[in-house]
Amino acid sequence: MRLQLSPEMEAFRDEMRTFFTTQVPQEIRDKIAAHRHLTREQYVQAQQVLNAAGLAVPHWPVEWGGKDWTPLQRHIWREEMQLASVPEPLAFNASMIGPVIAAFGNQEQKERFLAKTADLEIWWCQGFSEPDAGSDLASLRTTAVRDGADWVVNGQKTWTTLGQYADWIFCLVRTDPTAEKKQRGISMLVFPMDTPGVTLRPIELIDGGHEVNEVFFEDVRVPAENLIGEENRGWDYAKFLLGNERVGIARVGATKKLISQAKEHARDVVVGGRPLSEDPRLTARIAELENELLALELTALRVVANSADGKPHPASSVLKLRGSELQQAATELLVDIAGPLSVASFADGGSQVPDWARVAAPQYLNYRKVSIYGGSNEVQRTIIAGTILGL
Amino acid sequence: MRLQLSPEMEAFRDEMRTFFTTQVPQEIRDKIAAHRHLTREQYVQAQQVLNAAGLAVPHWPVEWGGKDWTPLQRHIWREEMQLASVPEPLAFNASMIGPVIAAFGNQEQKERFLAKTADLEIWWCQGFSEPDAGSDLASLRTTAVRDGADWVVNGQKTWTTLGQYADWIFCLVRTDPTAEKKQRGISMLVFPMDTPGVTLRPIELIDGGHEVNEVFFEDVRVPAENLIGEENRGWDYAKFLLGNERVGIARVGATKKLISQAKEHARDVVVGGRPLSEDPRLTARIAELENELLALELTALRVVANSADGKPHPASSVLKLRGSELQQAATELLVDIAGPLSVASFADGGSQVPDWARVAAPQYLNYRKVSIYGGSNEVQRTIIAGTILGL
Amino acid sequence: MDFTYDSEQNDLRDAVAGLLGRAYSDSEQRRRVTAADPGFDEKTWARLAEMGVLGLPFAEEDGGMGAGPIEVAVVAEEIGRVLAPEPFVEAVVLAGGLVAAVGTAAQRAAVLGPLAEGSSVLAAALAEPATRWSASAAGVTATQDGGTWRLSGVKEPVPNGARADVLVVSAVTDGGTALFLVQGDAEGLTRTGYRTHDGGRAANVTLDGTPAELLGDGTADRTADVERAQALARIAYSAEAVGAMDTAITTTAEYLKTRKQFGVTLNRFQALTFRAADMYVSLELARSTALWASMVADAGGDAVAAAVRARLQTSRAGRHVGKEAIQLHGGIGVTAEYSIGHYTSRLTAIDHLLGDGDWAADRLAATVDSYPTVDPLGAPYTG
Amino acid sequence: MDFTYDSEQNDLRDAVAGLLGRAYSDSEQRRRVTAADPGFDEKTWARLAEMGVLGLPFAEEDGGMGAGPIEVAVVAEEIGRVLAPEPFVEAVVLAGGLVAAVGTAAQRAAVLGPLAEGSSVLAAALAEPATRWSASAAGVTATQDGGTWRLSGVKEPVPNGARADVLVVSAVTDGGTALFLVQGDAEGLTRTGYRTHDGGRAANVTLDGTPAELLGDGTADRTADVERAQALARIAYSAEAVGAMDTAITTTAEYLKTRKQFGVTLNRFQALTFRAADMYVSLELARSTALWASMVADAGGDAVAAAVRARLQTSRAGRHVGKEAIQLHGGIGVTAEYSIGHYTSRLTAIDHLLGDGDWAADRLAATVDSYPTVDPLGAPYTG
Repeated sequence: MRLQLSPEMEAFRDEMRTFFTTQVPQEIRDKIAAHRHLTREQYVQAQQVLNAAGLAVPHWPVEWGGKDWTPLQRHIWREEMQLASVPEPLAFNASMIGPVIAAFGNQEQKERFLAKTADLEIWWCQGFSEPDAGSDLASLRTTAVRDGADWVVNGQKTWTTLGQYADWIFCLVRTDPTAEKKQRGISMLVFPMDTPGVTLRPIELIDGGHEVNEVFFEDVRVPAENLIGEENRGWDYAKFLLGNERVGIARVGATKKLISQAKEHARDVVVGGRPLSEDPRLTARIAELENELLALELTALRVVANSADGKPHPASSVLKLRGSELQQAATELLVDIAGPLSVASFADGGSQVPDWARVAAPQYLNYRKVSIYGGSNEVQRTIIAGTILGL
Repeated sequence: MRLQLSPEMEAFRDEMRTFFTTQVPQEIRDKIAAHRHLTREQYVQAQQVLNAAGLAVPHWPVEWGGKDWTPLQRHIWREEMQLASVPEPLAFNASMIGPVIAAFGNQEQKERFLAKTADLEIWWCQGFSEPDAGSDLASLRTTAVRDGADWVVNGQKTWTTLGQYADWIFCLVRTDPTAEKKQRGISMLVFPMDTPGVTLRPIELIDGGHEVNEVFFEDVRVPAENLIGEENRGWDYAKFLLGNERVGIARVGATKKLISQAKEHARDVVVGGRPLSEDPRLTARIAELENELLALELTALRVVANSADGKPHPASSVLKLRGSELQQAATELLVDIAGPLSVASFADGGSQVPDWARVAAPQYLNYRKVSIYGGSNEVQRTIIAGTILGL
Repeated sequence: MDFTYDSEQNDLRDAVAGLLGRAYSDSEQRRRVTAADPGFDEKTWARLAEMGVLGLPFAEEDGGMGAGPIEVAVVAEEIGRVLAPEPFVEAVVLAGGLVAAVGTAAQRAAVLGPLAEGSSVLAAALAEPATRWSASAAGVTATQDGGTWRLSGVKEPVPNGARADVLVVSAVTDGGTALFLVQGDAEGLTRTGYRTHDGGRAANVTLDGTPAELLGDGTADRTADVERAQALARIAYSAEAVGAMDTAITTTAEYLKTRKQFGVTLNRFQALTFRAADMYVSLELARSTALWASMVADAGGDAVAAAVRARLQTSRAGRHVGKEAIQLHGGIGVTAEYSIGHYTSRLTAIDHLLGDGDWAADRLAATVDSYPTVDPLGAPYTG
Repeated sequence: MDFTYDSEQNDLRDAVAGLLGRAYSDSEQRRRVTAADPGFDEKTWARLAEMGVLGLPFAEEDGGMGAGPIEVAVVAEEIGRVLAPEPFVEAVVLAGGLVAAVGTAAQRAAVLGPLAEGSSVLAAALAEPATRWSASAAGVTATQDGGTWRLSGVKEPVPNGARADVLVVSAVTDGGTALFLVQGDAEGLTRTGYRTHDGGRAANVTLDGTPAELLGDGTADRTADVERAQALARIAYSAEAVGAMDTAITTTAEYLKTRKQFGVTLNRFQALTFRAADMYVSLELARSTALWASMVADAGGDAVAAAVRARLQTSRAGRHVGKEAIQLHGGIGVTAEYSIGHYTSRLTAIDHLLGDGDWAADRLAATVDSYPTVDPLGAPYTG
């Protein structure tokens, strides 16, 4: 057992910290820190800055731009990125379809997609969930029927995040309705969002934002070469994809940032002549939250240290479960510090309510999603009870 | 809607308060207040004082000593009893077998048992639970086979509270193993604990106390006239019995007493020169607990007001569930106020640790039972989800 | 001691439930109404006026119905049940309550009459950017220039402050905190309105030498009057929260019964149904406390103290129910197109407008050592 | 940064686990041992001495093994796993730790040697009836009479105070808090022992002009030394709590898999298995924090600060796991004849002996506004 980072890792952390805080445009980092939405251009700009320095897809195979880092290095990279309010490389590109193509795609697909995927020249979106297939993903109904050199896709996807910005979609489709196990008979297809028959409907979220969409497919013709990997093995690829980079889901750095912002703002809110930052109830609440977060970070480091083989540690579910709870607790803390000012959500010029207090409640409401998406906390408890406790 | 008690009810409350605080021996009430166990004699003495004044079984039929009180009067009677640290009439007599015999027994049984049951001349214990039939009571295995003028009972019961003091036991036994619905085929028998073939084994609880027992039956011969009500209808009587007086289970008065004691003791514990009673964290914790208890008391009053027809209100499960949680929270509060002194559980002479601090931890551990017995909190949630929410 | 409504109260509830149920029978109607200013439906407001609801708590000689806190709670609960955006608590209970408590007979007639008739919307401008749930003013000062009072300073956030025809503004005078009436078209008055996250409206109200009419006689400190009016509004908000929680739980239970996952409906998953049961427990305890607080106010007991207790219970319950309702729904729960998220949003707004749970708990904590036990049927609650 | 034990640490764990596993393979053995004074098994104590465990953290020249806080945590976790009643943390880590930190070379050799050999049991007499988790003495005073120090006052509760051969007593001198060695047979020493709820022993230790030997040179204030020794004991207790929680969860999961109700095993009830999952989450987060705290102490970082964080996490986790373990068992969980309740009892005792979760949270709260974020791999934790 050893607490300290090795000198090499210390140096690596400083290198990351310096890069993120000096090379990524301040304007973009400020917007992230202010919990405002980036424009498409800003996402692309930020990722291309990272990619130019080889920091967009370090976990990819070296020949496609990867870094062959240790899990600890990947952890440090991610945490420093979050602490510096640097937007993370688009997950659909960097963590999802990229690794899948690199692992299961053919050479032609790798050459066609990977470089552009790393550089966000192609913006990918995800076509997995369906209205009647949420946590129960394998019961998806969207079909792809072979017709000559094409697949013909019909059906509907939902919760497609930032689909309005996407160039391409990677999609789970049912290619063998007769397979007796519903996980079998699913394939993964990729195609441009402007293919005839693809229509997109925005879904407004409770905070008024437009993050997710429904995507409808009506006789969408997809060339056969856009099948990723083998026919009817899409479920395996989806599992690979979802299990990939499970460690990042704790989002410790991002929550740390939220708590440090809460401390700052608490100094500016005066109640009965005393800043909220001196209120014993609030400081105790922050202390408990901070300690829970410390425990989570240490658990993430343990998982990292024990997952050198690349396989996701079973305790990853602990990281997702607790990580989402702590993100939500931090956003709730911010709303409570804002207090009555938190109702001024959509104030603009002419309001004296500070920006952080305006976004607090919409963010709190929006963050209810983090315990639902990417495997709900109920799914995580099922995994822990089943695979770890054997219940 | 009207908040105040009517003048009659105000007078009734004063009457109860005066009686309980002046007529029940101080020594007995002090022992209850100190959370120490009463002797058998003290239980009997206290109940006979109540019974002499007609306050032991007010909810029984008038001809057998009942009072024909409104639910609100019964509520006031019980709360005042708890606030005054008066031991409640033995539940097995007053709330369980007594009402069953009064409702379903024959005239001979009523004359034989009811007066002595009210006066605790007969001390009853309960033979319901079995090692393999806890929450799933209906799967009990103890059998009674008819042999001439007798029933012959074989099997085992457990969690028999204060069985070591009991003269008689009321028992659920399986009299028709062939009944296709397991709830059918169960009958209720009563017999003396000194009947040949009855043996009792004490179960030590985690606080070192002896409250419950296992009871074994080996060819115990019970005269046929000791069958209560009809053969194979015992399950209905058990449901009647368990549903009886559901309101009392909130134990609001008892928890109020615990919290008021916690406030007293907090004044005597000095931390860093300041009494704990001035510590903002502790006062906030007490305030939250007290408000939860207020909400529970008001809910109990609502249930009382709406259950004039005598049927248990579905919200009774809320009272049991929350009531047990608040009793446990109050005992935990006392342990935390005792702090390091709470380890001195079995100190005697020669210790400077006050008595309340010695009993705090054993009581806290013992009170884990209140969310388990009398229908566990899981059973209560099942009832709420099913009968109230229709889930 | 009686927790049941009398027939008049039941009739009132049925009438209001009928009206609001028609106006907001599905959440799309509410979305349409809240999408455009003033954030509520003027027609529904007028119908509430016809029904007498907007004058409910005011004396008949002031143009009101002479009803009390219990009737107010009946209406507020129905408002919460369908998330009706009409500002009943804000305009009638709080702003109107201030005028009823402090105004002269002439002022009460002049202001409460039109309010009750629906021809004039009132808003209470008490909050200031730099204070928090305070009953006394600090950032707005009143000075007398000749015969007229003039106010300067900033009030924000002021619920429905931009729409209001008349503002009831608290300001600092030599005597302490006084209350003033400010006309919506007064000179030197700048109002910048905006949407709140729950679909309502609030505003920055900037006063710059704005002429105002002193409410009531003299400039004795009105902090206690404001405190009591806020308390009555807290009690009404508690009832509104109970109505909202009730629907949130019913909606969630209904969803669990119909939504299928893994081939079965969600109510087959015990972990979910148990959590729904815990939501029901929170609701019932909050309901009891909210009902009780309205009875305390009605009986002339210490409404301020009872309101703090109701606030604490409904705040804790509102957070519990609001979070769980979304979680048990899953993804659809965070969309604006489905109703449940709006309930969580409204519960969150109510929680922060007049003092949240921690605020209430701290108030109770300050006095907890001064009495042995709480008796809901005794002093100070029964007066 | 490495969270894995090296081979020596693994060997130590296996050896201790083997010894204690044999001694307490079922909870009846533990019940028998704790039923009679001194509340632990002298034979097992002797075997721990043979194994070197009782001298683990002490310098070799003082008769110890020269190991560190990580090895101490390894042993403490195994103690917790089977609830071994031997007072390793109390006698070795705390009492022995005080002697190792403050004692002269001669005193260290004289006291720690016999402790390590198992021939002398130490107890730390720090607690006083009127103080709470304090590092400084208040109720026991030391006065010099001729060449010898004499102590007067009361220490309670003193873990294993009646059995101890030598007591390490904190007392007030002109210089502040000093530490003294008191022999068990000293004149004017009255010890009244009793059972604690977790099966251990504690005592009232009354000193009346009792001769004592000053620990270390001079009477400079030793509060900081006591604080640090208590911190190391808190870290060890955190490891002991982790071991206890681990067994409690394993036992509970096993019970859910085998206990039948309504015709099926309890692990078919999702509401129960989800709660078991939450217990596991609490355990793993506490484990990480406890491991980290031992690494901080080992690396020469701020052990006092790290101990507070470990205490908070293990206290919250211990209560959660202790309560749920009993509830998920049902009735059998509250009996002394079954193991699980004893785990809850021990977790409760650990929680209150050296500062509970609220105590730790208040300490953290006092400084929370003085830094932006916590870096577990940075100052002050890496020294």
